[in-house]
Amino acid sequence: MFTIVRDLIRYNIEFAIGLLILLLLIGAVVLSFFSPYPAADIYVVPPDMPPDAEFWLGTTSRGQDTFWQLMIGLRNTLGFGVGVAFLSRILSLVVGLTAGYAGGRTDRVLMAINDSIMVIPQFPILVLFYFVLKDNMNWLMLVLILSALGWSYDARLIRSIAMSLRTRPFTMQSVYSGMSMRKILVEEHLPYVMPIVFATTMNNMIWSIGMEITLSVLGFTDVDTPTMGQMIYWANSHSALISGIWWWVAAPVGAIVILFVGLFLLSMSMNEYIDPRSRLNRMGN
Amino acid sequence: MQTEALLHTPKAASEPILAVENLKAYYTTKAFGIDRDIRAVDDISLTIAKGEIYGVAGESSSGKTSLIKTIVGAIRPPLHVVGGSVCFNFEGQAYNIYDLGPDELQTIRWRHLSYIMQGSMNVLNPVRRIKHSFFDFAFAHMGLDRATFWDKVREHLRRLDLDPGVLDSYPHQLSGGMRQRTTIALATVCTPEFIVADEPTTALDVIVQRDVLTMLRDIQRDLGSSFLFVTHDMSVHATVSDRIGIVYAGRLVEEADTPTLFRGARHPYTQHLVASLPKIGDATRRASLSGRPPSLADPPAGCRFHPRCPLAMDICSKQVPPLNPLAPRHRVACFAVSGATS
Amino acid sequence: MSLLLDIDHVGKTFLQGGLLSRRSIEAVKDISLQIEVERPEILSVVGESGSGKSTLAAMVLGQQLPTRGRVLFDGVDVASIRSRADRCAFMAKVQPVLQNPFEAFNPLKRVDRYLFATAANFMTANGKPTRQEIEARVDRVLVEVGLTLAEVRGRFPHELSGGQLQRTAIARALIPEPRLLVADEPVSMVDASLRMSIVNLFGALRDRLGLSIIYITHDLATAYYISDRIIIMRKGEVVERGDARTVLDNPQHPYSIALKNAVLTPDFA
Amino acid sequence: MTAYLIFVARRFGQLLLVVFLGISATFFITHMTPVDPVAETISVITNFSKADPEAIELMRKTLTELYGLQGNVFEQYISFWSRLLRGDLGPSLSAFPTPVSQIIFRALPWTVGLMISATLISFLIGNALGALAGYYRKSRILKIVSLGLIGLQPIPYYILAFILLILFGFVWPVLPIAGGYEMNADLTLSFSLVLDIIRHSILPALALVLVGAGSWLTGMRALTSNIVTEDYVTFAELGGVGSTRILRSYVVRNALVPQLTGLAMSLGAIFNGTVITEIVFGYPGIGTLLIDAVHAGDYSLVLGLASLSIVGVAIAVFLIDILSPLLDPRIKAE
Repeated sequence: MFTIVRDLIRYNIEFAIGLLILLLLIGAVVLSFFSPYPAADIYVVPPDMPPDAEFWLGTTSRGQDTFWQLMIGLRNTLGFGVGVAFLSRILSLVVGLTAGYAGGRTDRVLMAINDSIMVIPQFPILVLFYFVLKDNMNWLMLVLILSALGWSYDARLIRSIAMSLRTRPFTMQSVYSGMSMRKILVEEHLPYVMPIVFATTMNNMIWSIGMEITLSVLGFTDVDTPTMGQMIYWANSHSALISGIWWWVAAPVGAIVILFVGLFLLSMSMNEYIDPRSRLNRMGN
Repeated sequence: MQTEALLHTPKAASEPILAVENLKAYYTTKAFGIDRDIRAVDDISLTIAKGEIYGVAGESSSGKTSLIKTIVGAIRPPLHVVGGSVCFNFEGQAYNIYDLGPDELQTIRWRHLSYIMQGSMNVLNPVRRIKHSFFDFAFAHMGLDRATFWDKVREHLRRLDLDPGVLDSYPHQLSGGMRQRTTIALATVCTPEFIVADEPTTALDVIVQRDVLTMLRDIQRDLGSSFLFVTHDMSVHATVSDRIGIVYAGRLVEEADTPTLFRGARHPYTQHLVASLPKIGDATRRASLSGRPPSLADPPAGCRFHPRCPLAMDICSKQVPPLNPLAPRHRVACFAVSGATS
Repeated sequence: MSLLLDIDHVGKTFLQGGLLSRRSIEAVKDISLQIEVERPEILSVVGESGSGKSTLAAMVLGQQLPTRGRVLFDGVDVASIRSRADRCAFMAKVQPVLQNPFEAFNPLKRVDRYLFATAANFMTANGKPTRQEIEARVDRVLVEVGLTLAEVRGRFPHELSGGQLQRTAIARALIPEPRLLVADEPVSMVDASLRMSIVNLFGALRDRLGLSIIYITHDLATAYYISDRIIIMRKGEVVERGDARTVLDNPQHPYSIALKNAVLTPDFA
Repeated sequence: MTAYLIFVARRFGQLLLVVFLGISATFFITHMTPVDPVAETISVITNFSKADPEAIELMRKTLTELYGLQGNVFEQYISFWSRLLRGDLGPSLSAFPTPVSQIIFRALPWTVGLMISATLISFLIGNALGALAGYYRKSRILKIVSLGLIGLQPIPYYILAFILLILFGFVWPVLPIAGGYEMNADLTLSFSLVLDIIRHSILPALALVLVGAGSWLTGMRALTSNIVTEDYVTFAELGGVGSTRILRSYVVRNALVPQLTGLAMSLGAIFNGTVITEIVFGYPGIGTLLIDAVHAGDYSLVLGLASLSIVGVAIAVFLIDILSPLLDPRIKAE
């Protein structure tokens, strides 16, 4: 594992840049715990100050230091992505490995559900959730909802690998060695899907953070947990661009673009590492 | 002795259609900083006469597929030619494969030099009817108008006992044998002078295999083409090839006319290959070789067969035995046979 | 006379397609075949692709259930196996030998893992086996196939040759002390120089251990070389059966004759 | 042919399942929450005007009936379905008493038009560039173009649309950044109206194409470099078939089937993107309507929009799904 990472850093420039960005972001997360101001407090600094030596990224119209808002926002946004990725990975592994190995009716039922979740448009559903939950919509709730929506595509990928693993002769060797199904799935098949799991983690984070940002910008999430999207939401509601407070918008938008490029570079280099063959051609049954 | 050999194989007298000299082709992989050379074709020289069927035999990963890929100029990275030459002689004109530009190569393909791939599912484009393949492959090379072209194609198919109706089929609608026969028809429709066949019957059932081999022999008789015929199966070689070269770990270790090779092979590896063939009607015990074929990335020094060789001597692990002529049309690379002079 | 394996009028029909065009394909039609306990033998099942020979093997291994007739092993109907315990008891007596030795082991795992797992899962007659008992058994079966534990221990599949891998796979199959091996094309992917060593090993196992082997192959020559009895299959049916040498020296059925005639024999003597 | 009918039947079953699961989900999301839509609605209305308790009671009764909220959850579920099948989504609250269906169908053409044109453009551009980039691996121009498009691909629709909005709204204001047509446009069909509509759709479509093309490009490039190693391509190359012919008839032709399947599978995501982009540019489609409905607390409109999105996307997926195997003779025959 360590040597893989080392080789990737050394010989894959995309991976190296992606990793560097990720490390910077983790640095920001650590830094956020040293914020001199509580995240939700307003009018702690003079409002509408442009970036200078004291306020590196200026201050907002709400009297908050943009830099510290950004650090705390990054923490919450990243935490959100990791949470969704973790939960949805578990779901997709369980469904994908089981469907692929068991085949037959189990597979058909699981995949029918899987495909339905895959094509259902998520945004209206999320808006509906917000519409009925209103103030009950909090950070954890959104993690759970997005996890429940975000596993199907990857479950199908994992299933296609599991299906080919099932027909590999070594699976029969394991069966006739008296291994149980659980042992075969966890010890024999799981190592083959782990690279895919890592690569899809990045894609999943790109997706879930994107959704979260969109929802927060629209004000459809918990307004009390500052995230990247939240910053843009407040900036918009104070017409920051029109009143020339450009740094209030530029800081989160810039951070988001860097975050996404970093995640994407990681996912791309991992995909390349696993297998240059396409993922799509494994999906068409 | 020389006259006798000539008498048995008059083809040898005519000038060679293919001359391969000191050909070397390696796979160079640079995955994550580790450079590896896999010497798939290592210093191979051979000539093939007009109208001859030359068989190349060897086990899996002996480099025989790389050899023919290099000969027909179908190499892609990471495989690349390190040295040597491949020279064809078509209609009195010499074509050195690795001196030709892509356009020139294009013009000799199919017209003069064609190729039959392994009898796998995937040789014909799965989403188009077979007639489109015939058109794509042959129309430009034949220089005929459409009507005459299709007449020619149909006539060719009929001559090979194939229903011209196959033209309107998709590949998946044909059985494995039919698909392979169609591929062979496609490869021979331009009456090429040189045909390379790579394991053309490997995936086929025995009865179908017999038909396909008969078809290939008939084509060779009708067209007078030369064949480079590659398979691991010695009994197929016995049936088809005029002359056989045995490849072991990227090197040619013995070469002789087929009867000579089966009756009087001299290289211990060839001897073993011939002796281990089981036959119906003969249940005497067949011995097997110990050890394993060497890795081409890290082959043993000297003769690559020496770790498994019953006749291995000191020198075998130190020097590479040259491929010496033992008799006319019989070359062997073995110190135990040709003596330890280098 | 007790029967080790009793294939009793077995047929297997596959359904293809869905609701609208259900098409059935009879892969195996009414085949009967017995192997006696007292007379271990190598039984060759010969046929071309689509002859149903692999389906027959899968039914003997209990991987597929017959749609007609019964497969009895030691008097127990294979179709009656439900629980994991029954399944293990069955697998202890019937073991497979796979076609491609390079694919037979997980390339990410060490080869000995399968040997030890098999020993741990099947040597349960006197409770849980100790580490020593397991290693002793594994070493014994490896010696049986011409290897030693020292050669195999800690090795990954890519570190072993095709012949070694196939021997290791056979050794693993021997650990539960089975009565029957089902080998589906065990040498078709093995190089010629190693092929005969596997075939010879089958003969040795029959003679030394009294093991019966069902040898599924398309290769008449090795079938002639090693087997005691032979059945020749075509489109799910047995067209000819009997003593291997007798049948192949002088086949009677037109298909058997065609098959034998299609075999290429290098004859330059 | 029968194999194809079976395929269509199976996909139709999948369509029904998606619709069933999706609609049920929207129903249960809205009904399993502590929020009472009737009370919510009443509170929204009474915000503006004080009403006497009797009127409120009457309002409560009427609303309960309108929303199909009589009886227990099961009865409500049945009545929900029966009204939905009749196309009756109830009256809109914010535009009372206009039926929700009428409001939605007014917005629908905008969304469908934007989505279809943007998807077609990005699918064509992405696949064409992907095939070229996968086949001519050494071309520097192709490498740079692909890198650019691939780099844009991970950026969320909202952010990219927002960046375009800033660029073309503040930095270089050449294109309209809001609405589907000029505020006071004459809405009779004329050349200038069409031109106006196209001008207004450029930015939203551009956002969708910039994000979408990259993913088709990556998929197609990977498929192409995969197919290039297939035996039938090698064989064609050895047969002296020209490279443009190989790229078109051998490579792209074989890659299209999985790409179309991919299109069907990502329609839901594309719809999300369209809706989100509409919101940024105030485009008069489903997305803007949805946001307005949420802000207005229009319960029946939000529910109607969610249900309709699910049905609409599912039908579109079904249509693409049943078309894609027509490119593959292996499914048609047998």
